[in-house]
Amino acid sequence: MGLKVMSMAQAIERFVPDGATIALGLALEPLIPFAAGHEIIRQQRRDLELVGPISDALFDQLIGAGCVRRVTAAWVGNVSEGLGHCYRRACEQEVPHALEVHDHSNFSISLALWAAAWNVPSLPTRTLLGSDILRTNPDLSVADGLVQVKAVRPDVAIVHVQRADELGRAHAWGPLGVSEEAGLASGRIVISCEELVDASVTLSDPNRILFPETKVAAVVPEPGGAHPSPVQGFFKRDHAFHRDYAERSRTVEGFEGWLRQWVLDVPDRAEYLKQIDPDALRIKHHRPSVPADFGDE
Amino acid sequence: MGLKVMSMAQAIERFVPDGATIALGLALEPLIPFAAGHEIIRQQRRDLELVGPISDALFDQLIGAGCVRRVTAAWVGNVSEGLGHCYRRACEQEVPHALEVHDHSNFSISLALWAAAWNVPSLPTRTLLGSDILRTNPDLSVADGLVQVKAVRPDVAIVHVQRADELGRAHAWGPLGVSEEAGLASGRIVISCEELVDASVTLSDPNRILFPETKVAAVVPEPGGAHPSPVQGFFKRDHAFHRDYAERSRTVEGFEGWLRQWVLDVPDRAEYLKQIDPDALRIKHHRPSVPADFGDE
Amino acid sequence: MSESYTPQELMVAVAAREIRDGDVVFVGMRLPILAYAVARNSHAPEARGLFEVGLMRDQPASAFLGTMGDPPNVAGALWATRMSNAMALMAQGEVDLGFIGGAEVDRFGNLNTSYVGDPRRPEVKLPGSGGGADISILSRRWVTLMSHEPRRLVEKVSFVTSPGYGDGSPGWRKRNGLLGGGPVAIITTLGVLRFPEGGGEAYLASVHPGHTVDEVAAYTGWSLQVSDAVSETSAPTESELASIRRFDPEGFWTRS
Amino acid sequence: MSESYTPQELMVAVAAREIRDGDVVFVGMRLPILAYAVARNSHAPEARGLFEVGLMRDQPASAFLGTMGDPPNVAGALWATRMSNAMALMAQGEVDLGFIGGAEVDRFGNLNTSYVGDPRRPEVKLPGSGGGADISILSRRWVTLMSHEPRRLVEKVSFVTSPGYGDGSPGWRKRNGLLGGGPVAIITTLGVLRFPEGGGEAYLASVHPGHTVDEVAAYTGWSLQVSDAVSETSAPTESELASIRRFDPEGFWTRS
Repeated sequence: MGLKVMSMAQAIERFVPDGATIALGLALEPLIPFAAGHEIIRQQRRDLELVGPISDALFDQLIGAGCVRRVTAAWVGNVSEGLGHCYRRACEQEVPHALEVHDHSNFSISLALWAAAWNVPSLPTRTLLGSDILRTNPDLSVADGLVQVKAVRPDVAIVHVQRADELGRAHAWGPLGVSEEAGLASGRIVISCEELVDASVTLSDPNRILFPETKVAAVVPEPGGAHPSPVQGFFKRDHAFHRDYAERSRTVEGFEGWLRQWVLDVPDRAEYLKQIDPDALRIKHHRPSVPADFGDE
Repeated sequence: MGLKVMSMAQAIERFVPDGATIALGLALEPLIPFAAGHEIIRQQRRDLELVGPISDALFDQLIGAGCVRRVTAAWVGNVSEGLGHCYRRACEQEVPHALEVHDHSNFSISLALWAAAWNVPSLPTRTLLGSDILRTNPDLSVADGLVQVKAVRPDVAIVHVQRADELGRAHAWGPLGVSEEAGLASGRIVISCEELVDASVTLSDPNRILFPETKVAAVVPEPGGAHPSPVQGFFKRDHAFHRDYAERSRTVEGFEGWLRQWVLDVPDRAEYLKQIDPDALRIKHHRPSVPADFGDE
Repeated sequence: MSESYTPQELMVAVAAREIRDGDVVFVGMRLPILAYAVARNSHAPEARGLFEVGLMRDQPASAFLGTMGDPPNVAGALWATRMSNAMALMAQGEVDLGFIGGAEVDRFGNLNTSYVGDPRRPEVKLPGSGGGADISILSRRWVTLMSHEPRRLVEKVSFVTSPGYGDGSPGWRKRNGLLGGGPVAIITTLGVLRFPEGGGEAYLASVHPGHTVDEVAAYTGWSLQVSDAVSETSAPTESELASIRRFDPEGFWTRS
Repeated sequence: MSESYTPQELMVAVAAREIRDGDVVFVGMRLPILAYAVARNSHAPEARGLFEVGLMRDQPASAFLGTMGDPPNVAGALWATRMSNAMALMAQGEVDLGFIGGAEVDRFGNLNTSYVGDPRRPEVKLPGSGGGADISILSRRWVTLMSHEPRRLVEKVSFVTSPGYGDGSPGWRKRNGLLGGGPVAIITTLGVLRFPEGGGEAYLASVHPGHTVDEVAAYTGWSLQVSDAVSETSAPTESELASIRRFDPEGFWTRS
């Protein structure tokens, strides 16, 4: 009991080895596990394959820090600001080193994960017909007028949620993007959460439990662990932070300074949060859902 | 506004024509829309194709009443009692008339509906390899060591839920079976609900909304509309009722008597419920889910 | 035969013993629901139950279940989801053990729950696969429970709904692309049949108390192989019986 | 040119007019989020917005959105779900109109958001498709918004991320299996380009106030066809502007 609860440093140490394929940023703009990504950078992981639809700036940061061998994604940049400068440098100049890109669309990356979840080699779709993405991604092919999307099986999915219990039952709400199929497709799941709650909270609503607990390897209590991305009920998105990152990451030197300030010179998320004003971002207007009655007798 | 709210008689009249393909019983044992099925029988619909995984006794009743041309399902019977006697008579003796059966497994019927939801001709799977189901169902074929499950597109899905608002936002909880893919796969959705609630209830928890409202054509307030199947938070399953049905439906005469008592001689669900003791089945011990905070500012 | 328990109670106890601690068990209807509850309360406290309706549980439901979708099975569940998600776990090989009911089984463990006779005009139309075919093909190992009658344990099933070891030839499952390992036991009202490692033909492994090998053979529709080490099935323990009666207080499944 | 609105505000107003009442609109990032809000508050009160993050809305969000996943877009949503469910509706032809941003577009409406130059060693690596390719292939009709520069409106895009009318030959989309009808408008900072019924080559349909046909042609990277009926784009109305400024109070999208 409770053996799944650990620090982010422990979770990354144990479940994200060099060379791993990791899925993250799975709800698209919200709930991006930035704290996990920063710990991966601090632990100097190398040769990772990143899998996700749209990671906002997190993929860009991992690429700039030299952790990444391949990106399998639909979009890499900075959602409110545009281009990902580290991603550009890696693809255009091999800085800090060359990067392999497996381009997807949002729909096709979802299907690649569903294929893995259902343990079939590929799934068919009509999307991507006529797109040059078919030319560059070896995981896509055309047969009988349909695109076949090859299964993508991450070693681990890293997911930030609003609340979880110590046995890994996670409640997330708001739009879910590809979180569910990515969790099912992955060998293991690492959860970070705003609140570690009693099982009586999670089990009160089994429909909101995102993953089977048998897949969840680690639960990391990490309040603010998704900053600067939004967390419904907890934090607004920090648009200014994204703008600052976009400006500073235009140059290698600027990015390195940013990385020192926010990642390398910070031991953990608690220290990171001391550099921002979480209260300015905290959501103060509450909108509790009307309960569902799971009464049984 | 509110134009979707109607009686069951109106909903069946408008959205279930003769010859329609209808999906129902989609959460497996719970939330089976018996009231809708009985109204279909009263309106003497003919040549229907029934689609669903396991319908408990509802499919058996529709078959016995002569409404059905084809069954596309994984299982037809009486979950706690075993065989479906009307189903047997139709298949073995063409009583009341011949029935076409497209056999599926639970997994393959789900995939057939996902194929329709995603608008692809078929989806691949490893299940059913080695099963004679492949021999009898023309919608299944084998290629490259995988089974291809052809899309099944119902004209209408009929779904009973705990609560819905007048614009068709439905909240259902408990296990969902194939409800979601069946709703997405269908041209239209007819909702029946224990409670018609204000939109402030449904929109307080958009994650629990089962379907896009654009697919929902009708909302029928029908308390007790799933009896004798269970409804989490509202009603227990009526095991004795299932046993009684199993016994009486062993013969054509017995079934006809049952049908008169519970369907043909009853104008609507309200009258039906007067023949049972709903309070004995009502769930009295409440287990409200802990709210999720959808706060945004 | 002891009067202190019914054949169904013995079957449940035997089925429960097939569940190993830590197993993810795909729990079928009827007796397996009770078997899961018994195992979870004794030797397999870390087992998880997966239900095709779309549920995962640790603790057995606190009240009687007529079906796996009954409200007590949902309250306190670890996951309430869609059927396809439960099937996804099984398709990945994450289900250690499945239970399937059957109307007919043959010597190679093939189950029929669809048609007796010609499917185009069957003598008996059975309800169909449900999740049975999925479990038989995708779970790592599986067990079936059946009343021991010659019309049920037959030389050759007329329709293979849920494949066991096919024609019994070595490697039949792998050759045909079936993911899981196949059946490991047929638990009947008279005894327990098992299969050799790697599959093949069923043999009688144990006979229930009060019955004999000859009697079991006489009620089997094929020439039954008998293990040299055939034994008597261990009777349900006091604690197994207490557990069974707690979860089926009216004897709905075990005394009717 | 009037000083009373910015080019972005005009583009938002024009984009909003593309939304018909009752449309299901696949709403992209940035200006289209505002366009949806404006349309919903004026001529299209029955429109529905579908967001690939996994949301459906009727009312626009009550506060500024930096992204479609921002909390105000979730509060009061009609559906919070998975991306693949939103895509399912589009794959069924249930999305009437989609919006796509682009870095480069060519005369046949093909969009590039992936690579400028050789993909193996690009001059510029753009962020990629996101949902753009999906929208371009699956929605019934779509619109793109772009800054009008010769480097963006190019003779031929170096990479087709989101296909328009391909090589421009009649029936190209249908022949290649593309489900939706294709692009209907390119809304730029200088004017509005439209396509003939059934697709083909873009032509200049209207020029924004303060600009001329010659100017638009000069800023276009191909020899631009001009409609005989080319007109001046209607300026944003007071009410459109009020709406825009209500949903982008700081001018994050429309004044920077």
